[in-house]
Amino acid sequence: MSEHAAIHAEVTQWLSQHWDPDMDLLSWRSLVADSGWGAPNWPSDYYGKDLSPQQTAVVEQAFAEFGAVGAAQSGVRMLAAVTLLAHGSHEQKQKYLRGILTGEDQWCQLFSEPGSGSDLAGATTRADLRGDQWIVNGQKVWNTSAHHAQYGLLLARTNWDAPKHQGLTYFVINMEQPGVEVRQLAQMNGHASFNEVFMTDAVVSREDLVGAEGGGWQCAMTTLANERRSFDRARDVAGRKGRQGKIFADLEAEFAIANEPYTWYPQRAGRVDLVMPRAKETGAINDPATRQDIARLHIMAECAKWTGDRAKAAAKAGKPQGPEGSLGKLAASNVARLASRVHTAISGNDALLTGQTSPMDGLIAEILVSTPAISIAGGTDEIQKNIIAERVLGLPKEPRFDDGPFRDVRRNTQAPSEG
Amino acid sequence: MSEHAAIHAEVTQWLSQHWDPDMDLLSWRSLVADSGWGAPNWPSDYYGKDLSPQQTAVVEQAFAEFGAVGAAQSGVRMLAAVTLLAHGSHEQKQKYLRGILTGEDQWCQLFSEPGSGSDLAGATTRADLRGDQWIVNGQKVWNTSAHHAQYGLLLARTNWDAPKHQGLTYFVINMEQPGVEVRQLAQMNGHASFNEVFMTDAVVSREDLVGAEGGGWQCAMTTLANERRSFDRARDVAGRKGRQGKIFADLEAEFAIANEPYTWYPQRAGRVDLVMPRAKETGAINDPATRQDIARLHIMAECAKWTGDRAKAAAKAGKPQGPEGSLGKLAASNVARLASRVHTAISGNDALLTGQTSPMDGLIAEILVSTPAISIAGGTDEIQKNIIAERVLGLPKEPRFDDGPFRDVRRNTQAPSEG
Amino acid sequence: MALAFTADQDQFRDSIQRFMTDKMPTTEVRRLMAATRGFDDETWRQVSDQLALPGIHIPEEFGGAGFGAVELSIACEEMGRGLFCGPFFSSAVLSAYALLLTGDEGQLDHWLADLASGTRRGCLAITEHSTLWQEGDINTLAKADSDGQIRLRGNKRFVIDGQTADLFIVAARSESGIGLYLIPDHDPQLGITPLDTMDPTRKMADLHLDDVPAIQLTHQPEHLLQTLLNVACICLANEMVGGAQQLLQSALDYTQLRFQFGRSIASFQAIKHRLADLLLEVELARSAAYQAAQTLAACENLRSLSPSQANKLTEHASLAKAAASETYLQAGLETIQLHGGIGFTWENDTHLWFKRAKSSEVLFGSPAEHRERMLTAIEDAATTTEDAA
Amino acid sequence: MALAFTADQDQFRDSIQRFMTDKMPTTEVRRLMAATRGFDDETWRQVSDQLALPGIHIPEEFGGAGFGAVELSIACEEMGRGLFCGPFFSSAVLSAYALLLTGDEGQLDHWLADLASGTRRGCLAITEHSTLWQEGDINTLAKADSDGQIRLRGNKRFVIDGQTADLFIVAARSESGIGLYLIPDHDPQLGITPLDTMDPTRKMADLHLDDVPAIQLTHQPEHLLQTLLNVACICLANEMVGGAQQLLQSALDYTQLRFQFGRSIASFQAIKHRLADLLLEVELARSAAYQAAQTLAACENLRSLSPSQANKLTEHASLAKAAASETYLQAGLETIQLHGGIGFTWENDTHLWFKRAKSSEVLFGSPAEHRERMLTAIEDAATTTEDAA
Repeated sequence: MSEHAAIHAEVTQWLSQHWDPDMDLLSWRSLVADSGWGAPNWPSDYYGKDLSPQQTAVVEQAFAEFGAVGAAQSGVRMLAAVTLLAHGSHEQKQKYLRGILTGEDQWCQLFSEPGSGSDLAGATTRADLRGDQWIVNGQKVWNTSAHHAQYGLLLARTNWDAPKHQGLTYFVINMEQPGVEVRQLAQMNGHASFNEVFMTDAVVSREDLVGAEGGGWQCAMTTLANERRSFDRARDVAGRKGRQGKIFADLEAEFAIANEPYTWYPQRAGRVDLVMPRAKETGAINDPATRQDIARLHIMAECAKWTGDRAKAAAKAGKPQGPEGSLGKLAASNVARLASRVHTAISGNDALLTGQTSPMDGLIAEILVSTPAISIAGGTDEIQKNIIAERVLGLPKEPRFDDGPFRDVRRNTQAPSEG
Repeated sequence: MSEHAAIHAEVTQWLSQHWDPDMDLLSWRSLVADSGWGAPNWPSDYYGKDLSPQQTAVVEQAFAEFGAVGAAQSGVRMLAAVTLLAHGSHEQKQKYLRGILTGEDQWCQLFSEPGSGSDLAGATTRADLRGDQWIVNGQKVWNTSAHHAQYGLLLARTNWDAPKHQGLTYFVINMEQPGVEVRQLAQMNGHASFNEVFMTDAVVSREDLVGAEGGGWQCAMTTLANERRSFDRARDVAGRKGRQGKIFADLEAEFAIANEPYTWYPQRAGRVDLVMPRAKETGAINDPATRQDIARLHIMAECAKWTGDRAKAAAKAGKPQGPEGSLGKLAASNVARLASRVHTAISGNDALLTGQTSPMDGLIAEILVSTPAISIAGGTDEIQKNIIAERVLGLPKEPRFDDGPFRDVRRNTQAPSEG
Repeated sequence: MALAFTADQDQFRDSIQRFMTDKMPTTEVRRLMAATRGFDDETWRQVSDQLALPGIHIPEEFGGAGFGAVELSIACEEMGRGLFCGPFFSSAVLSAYALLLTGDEGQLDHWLADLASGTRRGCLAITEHSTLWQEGDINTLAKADSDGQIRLRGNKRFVIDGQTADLFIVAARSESGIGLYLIPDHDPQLGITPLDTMDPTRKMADLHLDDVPAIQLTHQPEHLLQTLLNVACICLANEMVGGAQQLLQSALDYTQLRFQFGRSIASFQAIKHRLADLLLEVELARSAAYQAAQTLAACENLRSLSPSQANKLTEHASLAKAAASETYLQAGLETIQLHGGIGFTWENDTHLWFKRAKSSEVLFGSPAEHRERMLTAIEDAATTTEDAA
Repeated sequence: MALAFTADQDQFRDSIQRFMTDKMPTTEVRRLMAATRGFDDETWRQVSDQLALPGIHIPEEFGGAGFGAVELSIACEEMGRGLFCGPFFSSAVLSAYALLLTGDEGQLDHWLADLASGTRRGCLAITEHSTLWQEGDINTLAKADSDGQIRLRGNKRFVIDGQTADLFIVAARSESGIGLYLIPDHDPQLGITPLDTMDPTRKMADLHLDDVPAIQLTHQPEHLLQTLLNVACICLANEMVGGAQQLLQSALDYTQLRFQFGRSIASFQAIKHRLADLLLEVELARSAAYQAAQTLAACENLRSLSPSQANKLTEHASLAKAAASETYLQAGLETIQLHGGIGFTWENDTHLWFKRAKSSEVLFGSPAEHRERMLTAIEDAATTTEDAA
């Protein structure tokens, strides 16, 4: 019997011995974590089994077929694990990885700042070594789920004389301390998906410095490189909804919390799916001018979808990635912007309504006040176009004005004064 | 009797003594030039009468009322005169100004080069002093009426170690010499409004250096500053068409030649005036989607017109110029681009036809192949937007990469090798 | 037609700007938009007494300042720039013009003076389904009951400031056609439902009229509803241009202040060019709004417009409405985008203008509807001149 | 549906690219477009014999290579990229599909093989007034004369390569409805008027049929003209995408080569962003063209399409035509603009593609017409599925 079949059998055997949907989620995941089946691709010293990605896929397959819940993986947790496994010390791995797999600990990312959005490496949150402790001062922003996180992945400046990328250091910070204040950040569409985090003489022990002092940028790159993947995981979890047993109830509760910041994302994308139904409902489908706009939107949305399909097909056929792979985000911005226009044309005055008498319970209005976010969040259209122009088309890079010692780089003033 | 009335009387008196519509144009203009009434605002040493602009307006008024033809002024001639009056030597003024007023001499402008279009100061046509002569080598382009000009206003580089603006010198070059070859430059719309001028060891005498060596940029600025005004003159001439007498026949002939390069300019601007008639003629006016485009065009064109009116009204009321004064060219590009689309939508397949069966004798097709020029000629939209952003909105200038010695500035390779 | 303002008009504008800066900072806008009432009585009193704005365009004989449509449009532009929260547009623009068009001497003496002084706040109720105020869309009925009292029955939608007005002017149908009717005050038969909209800076309400006693306004001039719509569009267009200008200014300020990669983001050419494009948009829309105001000002008697006057007024009103709507929305989108993440937050002020842009876009008809309306007016003008020839 | 090409298809594309680079440089394009005939017999022979392109999609039993719509669309794309001058589109695409749709065994044996081998060059004459090939637009009549010979009478417009074809397929009306008729060769009754157009790289002619004897093509499948229009639009869309790609490439090459102010103009951010936008445009249109070709390839029998197949084919054909038209035009305008003055000259090659873009934009219907046609197809699909349910 093949090696994969053997692994599949071993996992299934283990599950049949231990799986009990009436356990609470935490106890079950503790079992899973300690068994090594929760992250089989991790090293055996750290809750793993040194398995290859292919073998790991077999394990996940076995869990899925058995209908059993795996380790906690969704969200920033995974980013923390991947980064710690790549750059963390032995002690850090021992201290943090288990709580990640069991789901006991929530993590958040503390990278972006009011003064450094597109320019992440321009962070001015400072960490100064006083005796055995790093003292952190500064403000971070766009921190999803920071309001119920135990730990934060912190990017802070420890050297103001080095060039911007070399002066940053990566820390694990305990969010539950007096020096750390988390405030929810309300958006123009009424939701609050993000937080601001204010650090005033917050304390980080020397042991929680990840990687090398001044090596923070490399660690941050590892974190960001895995961002997309982690959200795919979140969807997997969603796939398991609706099953019976306490464990699934716990799982749904966990997922509901994890997903809460994202409920308006479909509206942010423009809800192209609602255009034809609304057009028929309102009769706008009979207006020739509106029909042209509806058609334009349909064309743009279909072309964007097919462009993504081409990228997938090329990857599947083992071809080198063409430009089609880098255009999705920009296309999505254009689609959402046009969709917002079309929904406005279709609903007219009613598009403004948010109360009981409003169409689709205010959903249309939510589209209009949410679409402006899609061309900003996760990299503005401007940054996307720079990337496409420079990396895909190979055009010259922007001239640099921020090399040399960071303390001499012109920047926004809302950052704390330099030491 | 007021001073202005006196001038008016004096001019009218002079005209009643000398004016004869059956004279040939040249003889008449020679009379006018020598009388000083041809350019009364010029110094009395040089065919003028030292009159003020207001007084000069009275003279022109008197000529107009009398129905008499004035001195030759249209086109590049006037630019030459203004530049020579401002920067030329006594000998140059004596030598060239009369031929300008009589119309004996045609002039052309030799500024732009294949390698320096938007970047005029990047000219690489070189002039080297050999004994008493400047030897000129290089290529110029976009030279209107160079193919029948006696003299050229030449901008050439005489110093390759100075920064780009300081290494240029301004010359008068005799176009009728073996070293100068003029080729007409055909456009994508079939017209040929411009020339290329190739100079191979062309000769310019030391006396024909205008202003100071290395002072060419200032002279060129004087020339360009007067460009618009000269074309207004051209229109004045047009106003006098259709009168009887040899002199008017000569005048019309002269104007026909002068105007020949510009016959397609109305099509370049999109012929908004033809949109409604064509839409009714074709029935496109009944198509709701096309109506939206026609309306969009009407709105854009009216707004552009009114924006110009606001600028004029503000100037008339003696108010400081607002942004409305700097937007006309950019607006005209947008109008022409949209007009071309609308004409295409209105005429459909027929828009392509250029033969006998074509709508309006190929005029519609000419619009489609001419509008692309309007956002390029006389300063591209990109340059316009830089100017608006930097001078009107006060935004930061582009970082410079072309200061320092010109020989070290990166540039196009089609330029002749440096000395 | 003079497209430059006089020194007096410039001074008038400055005085409003000073007032807005002083009395209507966004802190105040946020306070008022959060309240159901939506405006501050003291501020309204000052607008009425110090600036005399509600009567700026109303003849002196009826207690106004006796200026014209140009001065009114200046006021609208500055209120749009500062997001003025108050019943100016509903009362001074819509209701006052409705009375001017339809009231007889007595009615003007009685009611218009109150609007001019700001002591009463009128609202205008016309829209039922279509937003272009077509006569065929008016199904509210005006009937005299047994004792000769006229009563109104029907429903009106999107009535600006309907929830706080104390004078209601309603379009209704009777045997003699479409006319305007005045409800002098609140009435048990008058149901008022405030609307929740995405733009809390402009309050709107639905009206339910259940045999509400009303006074018929005497005159029913030709083109009544279309002339009112033209006035509404012209004043709104000027308000929108003010808002677009404010957005452009804040985009210019922020991009020059904001440093990324060691340089202000306003130094990036792509952003410079987009700001240049936006300036062009705003100046073009401004020209349309100013021209439309001039065209309105040139109509010496709105009650009897010549066919060519009526067509030109409609052409320019719809042109200005369409142009200003597209520009204001574009300015809103660009300004949010150029602010980046912060521009999408509630604490940043940009969304206040963006939402006003969205609500203005669809109010009184969409840009597409007004492009069509404009073109029809142009065609009508052509045919009438042909008939004349 | 696989949106990636096989290794064979990539090789096939390379071979055409090599041929075009070798045989169709712009010097040759300029030579041929200046001649009335518009193509070179030797080059056409090589396209037919070496590459076997005219029969690429024709079943082997009729002398073709037996490949499908995807291979055909690859050929169209590469010919669009290189501005191929020759009767490929008129003969191999339009005429061959016309025969495939309507010919009986004998007719296919007789005529299709000649088109596959390139020994005959067919043209397709359908358009009279509307460009969307509506049956109601066909007024050319097919009547049998006294001795039973069918004769065609009417006028056809914008017939691609009509002046050089030696086989004419004409849509005409008879008692039995709209069918296709074949004129095997030139005929004194057949008047051919070459058209002067702004795009000399694609020759077109008007036909005047004055009782021209013709052969009736046997079959009249449902959706005949609409299916032909769909094929035409899908192949043209792929041709346009090839042209747009060529324009984008030349814009990229030129802006990186061109130095102003001491830097390549491709280093200016405003230009970088516009090139990024143009890349997006081109890739989106490419996806539409490729998808439409896949949809065509998925129709196993074009003579009997299910309602859902017919609707999907129409939806994707019109979608691709509209998307590619807008993109090709945009690419032409941007590429001229980014070349500056030189881009407007005759000696610069950009205008060759720009003019092809303009002529392709209106050929077989405008983008607006195809957006409407696409939406109608979507609605029809919805209703038919509802009926099914």
